[in-house]
Amino acid sequence: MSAEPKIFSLKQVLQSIRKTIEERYQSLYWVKAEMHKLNRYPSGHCFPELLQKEDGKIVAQISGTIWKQNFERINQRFMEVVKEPLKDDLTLLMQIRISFHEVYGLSLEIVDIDPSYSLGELQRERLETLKKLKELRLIDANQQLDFPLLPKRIAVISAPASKGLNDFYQVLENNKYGYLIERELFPAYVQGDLAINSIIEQLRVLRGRTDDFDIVVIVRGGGGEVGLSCYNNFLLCKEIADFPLPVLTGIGHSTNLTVAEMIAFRNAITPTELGEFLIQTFREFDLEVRDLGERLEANTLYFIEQRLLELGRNSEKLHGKTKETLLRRNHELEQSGQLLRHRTERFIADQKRLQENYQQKIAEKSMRYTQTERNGIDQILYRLENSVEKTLINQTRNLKDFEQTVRLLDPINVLNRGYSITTINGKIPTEKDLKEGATLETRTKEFILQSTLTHKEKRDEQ
Amino acid sequence: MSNKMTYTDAYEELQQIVSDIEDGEITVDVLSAKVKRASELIKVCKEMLTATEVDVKKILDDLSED
Amino acid sequence: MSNKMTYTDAYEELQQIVSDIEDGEITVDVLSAKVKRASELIKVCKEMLTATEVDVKKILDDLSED
Amino acid sequence: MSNKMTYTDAYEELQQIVSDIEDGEITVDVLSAKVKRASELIKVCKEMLTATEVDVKKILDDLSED
Amino acid sequence: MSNKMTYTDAYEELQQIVSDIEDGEITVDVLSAKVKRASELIKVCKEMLTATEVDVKKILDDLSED
Amino acid sequence: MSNKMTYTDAYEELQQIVSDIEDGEITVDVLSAKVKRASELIKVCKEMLTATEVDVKKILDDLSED
Amino acid sequence: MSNKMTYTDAYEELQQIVSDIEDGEITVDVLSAKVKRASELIKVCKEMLTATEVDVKKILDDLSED
Repeated sequence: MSAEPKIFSLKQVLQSIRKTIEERYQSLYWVKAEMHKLNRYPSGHCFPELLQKEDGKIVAQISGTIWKQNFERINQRFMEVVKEPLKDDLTLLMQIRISFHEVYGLSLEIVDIDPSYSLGELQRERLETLKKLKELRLIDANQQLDFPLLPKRIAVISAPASKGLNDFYQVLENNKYGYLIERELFPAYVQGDLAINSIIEQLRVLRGRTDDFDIVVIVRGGGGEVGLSCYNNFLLCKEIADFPLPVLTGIGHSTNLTVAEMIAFRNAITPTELGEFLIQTFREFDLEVRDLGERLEANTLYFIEQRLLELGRNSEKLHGKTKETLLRRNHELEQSGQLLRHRTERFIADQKRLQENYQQKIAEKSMRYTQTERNGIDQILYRLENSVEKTLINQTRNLKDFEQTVRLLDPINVLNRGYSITTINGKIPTEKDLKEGATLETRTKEFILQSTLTHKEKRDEQ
Repeated sequence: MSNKMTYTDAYEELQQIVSDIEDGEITVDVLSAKVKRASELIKVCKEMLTATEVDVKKILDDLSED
Repeated sequence: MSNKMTYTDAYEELQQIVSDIEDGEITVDVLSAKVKRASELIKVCKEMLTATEVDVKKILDDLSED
Repeated sequence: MSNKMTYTDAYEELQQIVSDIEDGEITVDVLSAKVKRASELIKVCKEMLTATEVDVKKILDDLSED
Repeated sequence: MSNKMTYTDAYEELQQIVSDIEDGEITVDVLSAKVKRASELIKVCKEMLTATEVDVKKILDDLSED
Repeated sequence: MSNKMTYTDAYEELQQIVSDIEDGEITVDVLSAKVKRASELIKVCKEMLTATEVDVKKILDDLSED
Repeated sequence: MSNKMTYTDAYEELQQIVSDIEDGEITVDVLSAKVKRASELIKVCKEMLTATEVDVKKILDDLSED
């Protein structure tokens, strides 16, 4: 069975959608999203594009609405807290109401923005930039450069005709010493989002002209505390850190240091102070050169004076030592004279003593000699006496021997002891004399007996 | 060394001469010459403060030729 | 004495003579000659110093006037 | 004694004599002669010293006056 | 005894005599004569010594006076 | 005994006599005579010794007195 | 017996006699005579010896007394 389809008017449909959405989304919601474009209209209303990216791709997108009265309130608070105006490309925490309009379609009506969240976001960007610079080892790259002896030629990056630039030039030109600092202006935005690329662009220009300049200064002044978050931008900071000449900043604000100021070769609080610093550099060099001049003069004269004193000392020494030498030689001669006298005297004394010795020796030797002779004589006398005595004793003994022998042989002595002597014809008989009938004469002590031999026999024992 | 003398070269040479004289590390024979050179270097250093870069370079070039 | 002699040479010869006399390494026979030589060297050195001083003063005065 | 004799020669001969006398290396016969010679040498040396002294004094005085 | 005799000759003869007496190389018959000779030699030596002493003293005194 | 006899002669004769007696070469008949001679020789030697001593002493005393 | 007989003669005769006796070549009568002679000779010798001894003693004593 077919029925005629029910036909709704567009308005009916959209009213139904609106009713449904209004019933479904009655509360206010907090939404985090990137505000791609603020799209403020002359009427004062803003119709920002909100979106969410994942890996660089847009994954959600919708239009927003900020009514004029809301915008003024939100922006004022935002400026107070974040020191930046609401602008494109900020990630925001927004309070929204979902609204659908039959004519304008679906939109998120932004009723409030939490500035604290954005402040945190900015802080996060600052930390992110520092972290990346650290990873690239660029954090103190510019500070490691040598500062020129004199920052004679400076490239000034600044907004033309700005108060900061004017202050800076005033300081350089009005120095009372007449120092000349040559400079060339490289115009750029120095605050707000435009500053990032503007400054980077000029720095890139300057990279081609590093021989013409000693340093680069970035000067901003009179802009209050607003629009400085660009100086936390990683690309800008990297360009500064990596720049081959020292980059000095004089941005003129009193809040937390931006990353650019931290990694610049030097940061001055104001352009005036930066100018004064440069003049001071000249002044120091000036004083140093003056000091060198004074030292040159003083030490040159001192050097000559010292040489004169040295000569004087040598001259005195020459005097003294020569005199000393002559005195010493003279003394040597005196000593030689004395030595000559002393030794000559001793020589003579020695000779005299030798003579005395000889005199004494002769006396002693003569005496000993005669004494020896005397002893010899005495010795001979002794021998004489001895030998005479021995001779006499010998003779006496010989005579006694003779006497003894004679007495023993005397026949009388034999007879006296009872023996007798028998003889034949007066002789001691021999074998042939002893014949029977021979006459024997026998003598005794008192008698002479005559007898005749009758018998004879041999004695056995013979 | 390039025959173009730089600010730093001039200043360092000046410092060296003054320090040599101070330390007595020169002889009488070269004293005049050294003082003369130092005096020229002082002059150029003073010029550096007030003259233009171009003028100073010219003086430095003259000094380099010595 | 040659004009070509440097202050350094003159001064060293002077010191050598003074030191020789000091060490007694000079005989009486040559003492006069050595002292004479030393005295001449002292004179030469003084003259050189004086000349240098005049020179140097002029350079320094010029410098101060600038 | 020859005028050509140097102080050094004279002094050395003198010392030799003194040393010979000390060592007993001379006889009584030559003692007088040796002592005489030594005494002459001393005189010669003294004269030379005096002459040198005068000489040196003059040189040094001249130097001081300058 | 000849005046030409030197101290050295006298001294050596004296030494010989003393040594001969000491070694018993003389007889009693010549002892007196030898001692006499020695005594004369000693006298001669002493005289020579005295003469030399006087001589030398004069030379040395002359030297000291200068 | 002759005065001309020397000590040496006397001493030698004396020694000969004593030596003869010692060797038994002397008969009793001449013994007295020999002993007498020896005794005279001893006396002579002793006298000569004494005389020499006196002599020598005198000579030396004379020397010392000088 | 003659007084002219020397000790030596007497002694030699005595020796001869003793030798003869000892050889026993003589008769008893001769023996007796010989013994008698020997006894006389011994006596003579003894007397001479004693005389000599006295003599010699005197001489030596005289010598010692000196």
